Amino acid sequence: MNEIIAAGPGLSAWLILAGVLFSVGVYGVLSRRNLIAILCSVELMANAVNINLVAFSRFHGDTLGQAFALFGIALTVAEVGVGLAIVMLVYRQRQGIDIDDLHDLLG
Amino acid sequence: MNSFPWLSMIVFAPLVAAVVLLAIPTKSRTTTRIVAITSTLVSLVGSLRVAIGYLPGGGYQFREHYPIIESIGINLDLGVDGWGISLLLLTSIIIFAGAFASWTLTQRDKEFYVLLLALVCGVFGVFVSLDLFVFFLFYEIAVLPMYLLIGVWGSTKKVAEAGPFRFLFRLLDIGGKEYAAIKLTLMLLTGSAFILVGILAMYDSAGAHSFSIETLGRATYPRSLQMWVFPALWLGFGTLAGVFPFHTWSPDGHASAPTAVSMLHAGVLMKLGAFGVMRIGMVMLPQGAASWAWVVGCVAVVNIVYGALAAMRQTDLKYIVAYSSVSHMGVVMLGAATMTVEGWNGAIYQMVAHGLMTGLFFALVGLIYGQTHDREVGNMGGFAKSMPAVAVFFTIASLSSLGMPGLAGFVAEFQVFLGAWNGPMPWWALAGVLGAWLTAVYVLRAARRIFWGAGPPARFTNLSDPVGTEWVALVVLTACLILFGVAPRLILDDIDTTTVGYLDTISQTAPPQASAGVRP
Amino acid sequence: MGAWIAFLVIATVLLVGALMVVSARDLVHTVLWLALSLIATAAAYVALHADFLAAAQILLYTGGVVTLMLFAVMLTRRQSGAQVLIDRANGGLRAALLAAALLGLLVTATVRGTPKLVAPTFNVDSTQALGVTFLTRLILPFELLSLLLLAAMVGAIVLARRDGKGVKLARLAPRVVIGQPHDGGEG
Amino acid sequence: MTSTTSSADASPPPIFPLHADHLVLNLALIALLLPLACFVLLALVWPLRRAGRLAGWLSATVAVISFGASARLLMLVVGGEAPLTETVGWLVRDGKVIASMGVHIDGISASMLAVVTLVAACVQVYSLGYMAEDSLPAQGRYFTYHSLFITAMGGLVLAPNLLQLFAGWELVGLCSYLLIGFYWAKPSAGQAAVKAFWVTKFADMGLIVGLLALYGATGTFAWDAHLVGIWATAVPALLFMGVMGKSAQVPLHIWLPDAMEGPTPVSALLHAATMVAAGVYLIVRAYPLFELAPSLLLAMTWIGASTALIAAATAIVQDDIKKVLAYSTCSQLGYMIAALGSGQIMGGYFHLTTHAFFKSLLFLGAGAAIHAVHSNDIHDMGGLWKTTRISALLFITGSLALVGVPIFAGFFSKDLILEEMLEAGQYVPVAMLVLGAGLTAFYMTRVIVIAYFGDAAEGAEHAHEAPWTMLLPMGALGLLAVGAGFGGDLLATLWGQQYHFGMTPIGITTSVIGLGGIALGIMRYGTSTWTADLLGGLRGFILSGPVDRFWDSAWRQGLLPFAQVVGWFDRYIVDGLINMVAWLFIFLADRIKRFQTGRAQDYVFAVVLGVVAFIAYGMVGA
Repeated sequence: MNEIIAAGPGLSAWLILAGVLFSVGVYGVLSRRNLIAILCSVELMANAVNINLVAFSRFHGDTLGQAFALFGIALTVAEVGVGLAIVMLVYRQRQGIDIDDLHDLLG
Repeated sequence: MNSFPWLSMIVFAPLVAAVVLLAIPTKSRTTTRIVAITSTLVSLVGSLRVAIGYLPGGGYQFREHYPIIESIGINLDLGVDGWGISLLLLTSIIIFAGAFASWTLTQRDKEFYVLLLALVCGVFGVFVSLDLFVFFLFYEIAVLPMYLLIGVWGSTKKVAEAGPFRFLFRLLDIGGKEYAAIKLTLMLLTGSAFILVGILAMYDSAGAHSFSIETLGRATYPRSLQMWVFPALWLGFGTLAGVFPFHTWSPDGHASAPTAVSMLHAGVLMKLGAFGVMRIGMVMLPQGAASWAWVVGCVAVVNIVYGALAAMRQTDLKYIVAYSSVSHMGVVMLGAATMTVEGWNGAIYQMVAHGLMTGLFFALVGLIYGQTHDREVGNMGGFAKSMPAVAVFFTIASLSSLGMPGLAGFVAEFQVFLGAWNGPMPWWALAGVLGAWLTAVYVLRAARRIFWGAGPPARFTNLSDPVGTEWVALVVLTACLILFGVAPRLILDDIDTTTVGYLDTISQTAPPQASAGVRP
Repeated sequence: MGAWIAFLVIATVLLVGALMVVSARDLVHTVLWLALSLIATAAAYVALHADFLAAAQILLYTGGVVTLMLFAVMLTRRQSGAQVLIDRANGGLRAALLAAALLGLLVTATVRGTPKLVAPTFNVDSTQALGVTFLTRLILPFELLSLLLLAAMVGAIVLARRDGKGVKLARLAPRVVIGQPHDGGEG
Repeated sequence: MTSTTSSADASPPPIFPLHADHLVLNLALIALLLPLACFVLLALVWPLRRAGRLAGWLSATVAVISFGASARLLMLVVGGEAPLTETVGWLVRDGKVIASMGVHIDGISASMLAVVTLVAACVQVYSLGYMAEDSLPAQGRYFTYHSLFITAMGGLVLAPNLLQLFAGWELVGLCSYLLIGFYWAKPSAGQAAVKAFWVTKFADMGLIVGLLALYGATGTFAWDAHLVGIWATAVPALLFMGVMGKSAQVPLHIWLPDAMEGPTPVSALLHAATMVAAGVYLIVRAYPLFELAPSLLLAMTWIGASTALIAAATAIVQDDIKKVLAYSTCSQLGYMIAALGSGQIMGGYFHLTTHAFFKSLLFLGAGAAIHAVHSNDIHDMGGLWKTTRISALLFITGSLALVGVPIFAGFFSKDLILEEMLEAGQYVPVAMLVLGAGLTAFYMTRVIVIAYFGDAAEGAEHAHEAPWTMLLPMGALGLLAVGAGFGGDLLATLWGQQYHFGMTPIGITTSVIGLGGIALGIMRYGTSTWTADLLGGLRGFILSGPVDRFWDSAWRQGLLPFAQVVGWFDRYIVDGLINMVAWLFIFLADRIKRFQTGRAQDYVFAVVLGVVAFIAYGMVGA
């Protein structure tokens, strides 16, 4: 026990943290109704992934993981940009951004 | 000697024209038509050249070979025999006439011609392909444009709601052109699925890693395989040939389609089906064919009589002609089912004769409908007064369809009947003869009701005979009907050589069963 | 020991923030809790010796994304005339069960399958290493990334334009009506 | 794939042999192909056709030339030219010709060709006058059809095999259809035309199956093939079915009276002299097949005799002069068939020849009368004797020939038939025929008395005699109606048979009965005092048309409803089932569609569920 404490949080600790964060994000995506709130939840999931990458990078001693995480951040930012633009579009067309109102896929 | 790629020219001239039409940004109607007709003329000239240059003695001639995917043995392998020549000629004549018959089309005419030419490229391809995969590819090219051609340019017909399936009419919009288009496409594609399975089974069983029809034709397939692949091919191709009970796309489809499309579809496309059954199904799977011949023949007999009776009941001009196609394609299938020389000669000849005849019919119906905007026979009468030439051409087409000697239909039907009489079940011939009589009944009845009787009803006062380019289709088709009716040996000799060659091969690879033999 | 304390603090803040993100009823609060989570993530990066990432996280996310989100919330709060900032849960139980199942699997997998790695003790300047990586091994993806961002920017502008052209673009997809009889003629 | 056929088909098909030095062949080809050329010319060159008169003269000239060639040909054949057959291959099978086209010239075909072209020439010349009142394009069309008819009939007569005979047979049927429907604007004409076509085509089903059976048994279409077993009877029986349609034997005679809707000269040529006799000609031609089937021959005798009697009885009550003659034609064809059935081809054929002359004369005479009063009803013609004496005289000449008054043509041929049949021991049929002869005399007398000597009808008083174009051919035929009976020797020579005319009891009996019929007719219709209605009950029955009614109900209550049922079945059952398949898929899709709620979150849920499932599977599997 002391060894573990002495060694500090290991890889699995970070992975579990990321897993919990990811699951919370999934819960948010599935349960929120407001599009912006859903986007926020997606951000949580993306963060969880990035934490994973960085953690692996740290414990493997390879900066490549960090590079990927940076890519991930950039992609997420791009996604948020486009996503919010879509939200604005939806709002303009429908005067609301409740996802329950968006069921055009229903044939 | 035959270094010039005639067959490629025939096959791809329409395709090139289609691409050219897409590429040139013209809205000129005349330019569109000139490009289209030129390409069909190129194909026609090529077909004539091939027909004349074909040396007696049979076999595939005018060979061309271009590798496509060598690893699994797919090649663009072209060549014609006597059957191919006849059907090439038929196709090029019909499309030439059909291009003229669409001259007055106004709505999206460029797209129409593009699709029509793409379709005809597929038809040509089927008749000259010696590679089963390419054969199938061309087959699909020929079938698919029909969906758009009917769905966009077609016409709609009200069908009375009745019968046990009454509730379906609103749901499916039965009678609508979209209904006709989707029905035709779905039924034919379902057939294609059967064909594809059959082809792949043959490819697999032959184990030669080649789709070459000749290679596959030399292979011997186990009887068990033949016993299920042949029916699959028969159903698949047969759907296109209008085999009962999978013929119901034909009346609706042909009735809804615009003139040139009906001409091409009934005149040529249905032949693809029959050609497939004979060339792929019967020649390559002789044992399966011999075992199933009685079914094929009996169904063909049903087609003949049933189609004729159904035609008798129709009051819509296009439906009459469409059902007559069902009946006449039955004659083709009957000839095929006999597995005799006369029967097969007759079947191929009937394809040509019926193609010309029904092409003429639909061209005339298009002319009449173009002026009356009515297809109901009961509303017509006395048209001979205002459109005498149409009456004459219609009568000639009718006479060919009922088997009047001197016209192509007789040569074909008589040979089929001869084959049937000497085939496995002589009573087929009786049914065929009965069908010919029923044809006389409904077709002359229609002719009388349309053209004879006191002058045309008041609302049809402005009718007139064809003008200008409209004559071309009628004259060309009629001339061919008479020519092939008077001098059958123009093509019959080549057909006969090919038929005998195939039947010889069959009897060598698989001794025909006693019942299906060719009696002396 | 210190590392553990840092981890636990970071984890607690992060998870509390995340949970509030998915449960807060006020949208503004949601976004603010998200900001907290993102900052906590940056702290996690620091704890993992990824200083540059932490900086990028703060700048890009907390600075950029959260601001954008707030703008979006403000711009879209009017719904049929009334101000709506309240969000309700939607099939929460179903979502919770699925998330829990996912969590269970992830944790199980982590516990079962994670190799016991020990973080290297040598202290690399991760920022420098990252820069070298980007400009050597990953030069092409790096440039592509800028293209992607450009495309996203353009896309966002096109979509969100007020003059209606963007809307038109989005409406390009044809509406297909099947089964309607049209009486068309030929010829 | 290499061909394994013999080298026989390697050589190109021979070009039609036109030997410049072969007169017989050339004459036949002139008779056959000149009208064809005329037809093609008139059919294609529409200004010429629509010019009408010119087309008529051209066509008539060609017909006359054609007759000239045939006559010369006949003389050559009489002079001892050997039979000649020239053919080209038409259908092939396995490289070998199975059917050919060409000409076969012997005594039978040459004489028939002469008869056909003679009557055709007469009728065409006659038509120049008769049709003058029709519109010019209509006249052009009329003569175009006539040219086609001569070709078709010539092809039939000169056929070297039964297949070509059949082709000609169908083509003359086509001409009949076109000419009956010549006045297509009249609904009755249209109906009569299609009826004629349908009925004869119906009978032709037998003919074509007969050909198939013949081919199946022998591999050829030759009429002198040797058949054995059941085919020896079946093939000629099937052929005879076609004959019954074409030659209007009961019960397939119903189309012939209706066929009178066509112009009268058409009735004379097609429906009296030549086309309807094609059936008789077929039997004569194919007699080697028929004589192997004794039971069929017996049936033929009875059918022929019945037709002769029934048609004659029916003719008595007709008021339409053309219908009288039409039934008379049926009746006379019955004589021929009966004769052939008794094995007497000479008698049957002889009667065919004489009948062709006098019956076409009668029709042309009737045409002159109709032309004069513009009505077909004999009661509208009363007193024509006063105004149109020449044509009346010619009509009476024809009638006397038909009745079989001695010296006139019909006497010789009818006498020969009865004589031969009596020798063959066919007593009952002979009695029927003799009775028929009496009825013939009666109805012809009735027509003559009413139409020419009866109370003057209004239209008849202002009637004009026919123009010379009509009288000239009638005169020619009149001469033949008188004199053709003496041609028996010639005909017998041609056939290599013996024929000597001699007055026999049966001939005398028939003559007496014929004269009795005439006397009875004069008594019945000539004087109004004798009012007993001999045929009161019978008249009503015959006029109601029992045979016609039978076919009509078969058509209306049999075929048409059946076709309705089939059409309905196809549209609503077969197609319905196909549509049911479509419906089934739509139904299933509707059910499956419910999974697609259209809510993005549900889709995400499904995705996550899938991911969870994958991970779980991976863990369990690992």
